[in-house]
Amino acid sequence: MVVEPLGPMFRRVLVANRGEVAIRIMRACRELGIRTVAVYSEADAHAPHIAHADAAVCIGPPPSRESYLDAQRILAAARQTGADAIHPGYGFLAESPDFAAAVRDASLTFVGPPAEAIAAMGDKPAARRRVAAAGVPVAPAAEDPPRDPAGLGAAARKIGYPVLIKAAAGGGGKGMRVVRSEAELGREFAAAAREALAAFGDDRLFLERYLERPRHVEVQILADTHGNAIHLGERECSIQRRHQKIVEETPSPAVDETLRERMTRAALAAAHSVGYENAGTVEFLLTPDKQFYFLEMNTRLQVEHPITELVTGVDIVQAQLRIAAGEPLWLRQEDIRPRGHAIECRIYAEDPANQFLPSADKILFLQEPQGPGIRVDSGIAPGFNVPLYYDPLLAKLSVWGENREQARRRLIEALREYVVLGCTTNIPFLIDLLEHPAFARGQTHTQFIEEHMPAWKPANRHRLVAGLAAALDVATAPAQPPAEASRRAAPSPWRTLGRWRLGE
Amino acid sequence: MVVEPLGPMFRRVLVANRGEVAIRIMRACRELGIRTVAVYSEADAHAPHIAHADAAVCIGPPPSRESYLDAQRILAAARQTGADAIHPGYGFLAESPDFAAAVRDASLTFVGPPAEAIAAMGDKPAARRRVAAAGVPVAPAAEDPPRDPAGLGAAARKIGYPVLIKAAAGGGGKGMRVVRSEAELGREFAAAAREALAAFGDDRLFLERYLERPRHVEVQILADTHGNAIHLGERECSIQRRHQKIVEETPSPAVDETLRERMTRAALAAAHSVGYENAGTVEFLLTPDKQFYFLEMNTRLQVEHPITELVTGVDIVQAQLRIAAGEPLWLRQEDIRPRGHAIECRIYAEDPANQFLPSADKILFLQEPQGPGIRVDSGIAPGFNVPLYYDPLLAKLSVWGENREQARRRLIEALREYVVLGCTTNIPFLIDLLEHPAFARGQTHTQFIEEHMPAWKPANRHRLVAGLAAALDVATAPAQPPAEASRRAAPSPWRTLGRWRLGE
Amino acid sequence: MRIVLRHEKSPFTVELQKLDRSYRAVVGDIEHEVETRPLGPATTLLVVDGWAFRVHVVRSGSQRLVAVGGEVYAFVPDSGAAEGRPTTAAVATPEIKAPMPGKVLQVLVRQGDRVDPGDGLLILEAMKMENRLVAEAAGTVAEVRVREGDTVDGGQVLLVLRYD
Amino acid sequence: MRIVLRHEKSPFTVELQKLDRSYRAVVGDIEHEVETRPLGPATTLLVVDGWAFRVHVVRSGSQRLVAVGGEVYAFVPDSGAAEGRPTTAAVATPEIKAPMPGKVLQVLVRQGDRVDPGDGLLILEAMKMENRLVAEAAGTVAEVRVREGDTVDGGQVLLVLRYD
Repeated sequence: MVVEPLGPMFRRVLVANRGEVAIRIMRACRELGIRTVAVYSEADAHAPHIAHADAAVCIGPPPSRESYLDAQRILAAARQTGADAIHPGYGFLAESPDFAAAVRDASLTFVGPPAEAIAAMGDKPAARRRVAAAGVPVAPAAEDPPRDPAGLGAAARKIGYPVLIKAAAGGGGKGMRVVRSEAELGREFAAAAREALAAFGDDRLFLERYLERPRHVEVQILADTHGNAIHLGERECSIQRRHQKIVEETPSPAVDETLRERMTRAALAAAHSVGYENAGTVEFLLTPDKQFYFLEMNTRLQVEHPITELVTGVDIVQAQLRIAAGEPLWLRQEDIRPRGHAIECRIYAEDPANQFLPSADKILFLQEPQGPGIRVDSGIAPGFNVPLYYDPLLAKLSVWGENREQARRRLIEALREYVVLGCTTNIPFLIDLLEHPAFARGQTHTQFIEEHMPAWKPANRHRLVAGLAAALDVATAPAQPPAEASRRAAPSPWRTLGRWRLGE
Repeated sequence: MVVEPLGPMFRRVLVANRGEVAIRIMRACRELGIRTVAVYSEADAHAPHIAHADAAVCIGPPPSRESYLDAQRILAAARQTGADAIHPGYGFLAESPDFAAAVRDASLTFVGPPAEAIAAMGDKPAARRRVAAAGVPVAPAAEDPPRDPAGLGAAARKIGYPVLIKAAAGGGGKGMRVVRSEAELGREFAAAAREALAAFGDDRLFLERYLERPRHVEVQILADTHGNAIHLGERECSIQRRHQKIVEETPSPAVDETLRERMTRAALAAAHSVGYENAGTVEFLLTPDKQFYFLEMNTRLQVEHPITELVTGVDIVQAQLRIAAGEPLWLRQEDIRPRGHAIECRIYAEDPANQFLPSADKILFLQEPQGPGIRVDSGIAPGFNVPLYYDPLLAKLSVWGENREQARRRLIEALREYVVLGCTTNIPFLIDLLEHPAFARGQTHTQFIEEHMPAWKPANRHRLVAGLAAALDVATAPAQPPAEASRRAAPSPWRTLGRWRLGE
Repeated sequence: MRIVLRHEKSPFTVELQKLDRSYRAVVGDIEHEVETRPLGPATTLLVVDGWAFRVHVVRSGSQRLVAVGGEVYAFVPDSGAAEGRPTTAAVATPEIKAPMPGKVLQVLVRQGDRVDPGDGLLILEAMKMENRLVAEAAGTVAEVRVREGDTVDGGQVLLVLRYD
Repeated sequence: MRIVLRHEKSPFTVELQKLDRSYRAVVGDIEHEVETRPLGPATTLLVVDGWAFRVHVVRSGSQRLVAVGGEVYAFVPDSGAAEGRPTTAAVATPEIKAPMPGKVLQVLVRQGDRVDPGDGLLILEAMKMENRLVAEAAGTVAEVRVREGDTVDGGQVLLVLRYD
């Protein structure tokens, strides 16, 4: 029996995050014999993640800008507790090149890629040109095309129809138009330019190939600090709502060995083009005719990393720590032999029957599923008041199965066992989504929810049983303690306010 | 994407068991779309397993003989609920050939091997001769050897020293002696014969090779009803106390590819010799010099099956159901590619600091570990009063790791996260066991606990922190509700009574 | 005892009667046998017509939050129809409709039979339960429109009664 | 406030003083800063000298069952030495011993220094905590037997005081 040497390792890691990912990183540290430091905002003074660390430091008031996004406070907490490395998790400061550089300048280790690689991938147009130069497919596009009909027509033909017209200065759909033939091109272009001018004071436009019903497929990369890199296969994350991933799986039902070979090679080339180190994810859009185009690279741990861990057996967070500590990659590409199928779904504090408005309430009762093939990464606990200030991700439920169908059925049964009372979640929506025949057949794409589940309402299959339970509760214990009696009646601020969510 | 056909499957399965294994079987049924029926004794009227089924039938008073061991009541429950198959779990009626036959005679399917195979392996001396005839190594032995010095000496020499002398009629250590050389043989044999006569009224003796510090290594078998059989590798279960397994792992640190090849071939031959079908386990003792000897075959689902599931990816309970439904084996031997390392430990309601006396109390607070690589199969819930009547197994904690050391560390951390208050458990003992250097080095054998952890007492490493917590609780809320005030002060019946445990 | 609750906008009315070891619960015009057994904090085993459900109930203000089978319901006691107080009696309709899609397991009456309030009319299997439809008032069976084994839609007329 | 508990056969005595946001707790002759924060039912974050522990406490009769780090303790309030009531004052011993094995982080006094009750003498790192040893009575430092960085055994004499 050989005990694997662990190499030079950190003594104490500060986890600059909250919720499930902070706990997941702390578990990885403990298993490697590393002590951990939690940071928390005043809104998280009773949050579960602080109880998983060996020390906890309050870094400011509830708004992220004054706490989890405040690099100086986080660095001060690291100095105060003697941490020698910082793991940023995902979201917050994870993709800030300034933060990564500040950590390095403070003589601490940033558990992630070099600041330069984060910066290179953070400038999206520059990253696009850079990976294209490295031979990675990018969707055909034209920046500020000629305005004369002949020049414009030629540019559009070169891109190929349908073409999407976007405002160069824009965002939020303003000035965006899909053009399916040259006959419409001139008129739509002129209308888009007028709309862009009105909205942004800038009428420059951008043409790119419009992809219909693409799949979102991404490749997980691991690169060490010695020039070695491998991939851990792909994940499909097509099930999204407003660019928010909801269900992820691996392998993708649409990717065969040949396509996998091409996509993973492209992903490694993209990572190499920016001198990437540590764990990262290269995202692509995949069309029904198996063309794929670079979308962006996420230069950090990905929310959906557990499904890759389930099929490959590689602990990605432990790998991040070992790579950051300077250990040469201990795995070769041929050691990675994915097995079976894994699916993750994200448990959000939101009301799927009511425009997915965030719900931020107290967890009155919690029972998480368990058993064969089931993994829960949870950031909540009974009694926890889910704060309004942060991403509404409560937990991730991931399952492994011998094949996709076993995994899908297991996930549905696990969701039926999942009980969260007090805070509304998307669990009933997820069950219906996973039971949808198109999902069962693997026919997934980024418009799946709009197409198959518009205006979802709960089926209320168990209304009779639930009503009987409520009636018996009223009948057997009608006396009502006044505590919290009026709390839930208060209007939700979410009808008028937006809320920041993790950008992925 | 191909959805695997599931073959002809049961409509409704009655699970003739309780606790974690009943819940585990019900999960497997649900994932296959099969409805389930729970049975329970009056002591289990509030037990968690009944809430995992679609219907539940009370089958009698608390004593097992009048409930879980009463075949007629179980068959009546199956008829009453329209079940078409019965899964016996482990323990109780799982290895009763009469029960298996009665299930078959009632035109129901027994999810397990044929009654004849159970009977053949249940008669231990006959099974020993039978597997020996099939070429499976058995420990050298002599039944009722000659009593004259020359004949006895020859018999002992043929077996090889050290020799164990046992009363043929015996049990419980009476008349058992270890003889290490021929000089002691005559005297010890005569003394053992006198002791046996006094104890059992029968002075016939039995000689067999005494194995020093053997490992317990067993092989998991899957055989279908069409003559196909495969193995799922070995498990090592050397960590035992009074023949009760406590920690199991796979692969065995002592088994290399050559030995695995020999042991698994022997296991398949043993199974074949009795026409075995369904899942089963062939147990061996393995000596430090890599000799192995047949111990017995367990003709049922094994408690420790989860670790095999974790490294092979095969769901053994789903496989049992599919095999029982007549499906030909869908896996070939070459499809079984174990990966990584898995360790299970059993969470018992017992006091390891007090002679491992069973504790049967109410679960006042429960928090089970979760996260990457962690699987909990639990049979308890908050508020559950652990009954006195049955095996004290509360739950099984199993972990998977990329290698043995990662699995071991993960298991220790998971045990540190495991909280059971109200009912004393062996969790602190398990942590110390897993942290023992001899365990870390894989130097395990069946006398491990007697040798390395005699008279274990808790180290009380956190006495200061726990005391501060208790003091603050007293200081901030000294008022004490009188409820349950005297319950724990009552003397435990276990100081005088024994308790039945699962025989493995 | 009559319990009137609201779930979202619609009422849920149960007539509860405590029997020896269980409850007789009439919802709509269907009678159920309900057994309830506490399993732990906020956790109850509910056995409805022989089928077991693990149900979790917590209170939040006057609300009862109920989780079952992956779904969550918020029921509020109806203040306009408090417990024990009779509400305006619903007019018994002569057409007995299937309250949900299902399969007719057994027809308990024939055309011309006399029925009294609470008499069983038909057993419908739906949602893995056997639902016993009962007469709400005394009368005669005017018409039986289904046969045993028929699959029926929710809302489909099964029988027609003529009330006295 | 003095809290006297028993764990198994041995007493556990804490002198608790509520400060602004935390407690000052003296156990044996070591002073700790303790912060407590409820996290949920039966779940508390206890921060002892800057180190965080997730602790679970439930009551069972007069017992406090406490789980921390995989261990479980049953503490019972000592009826002979109830809360708030002063017990027989322990005689202050001149030899200051290490209450557990650890490492000397800092020696706060030198030979000949005057000390008053509660004055810090030495900081010992043990069990991932910094433990501040304090004087129990007024006196003079007679002898310092350890240096910063020394590893010491439990029970080893660290300093000797001469009480007034």
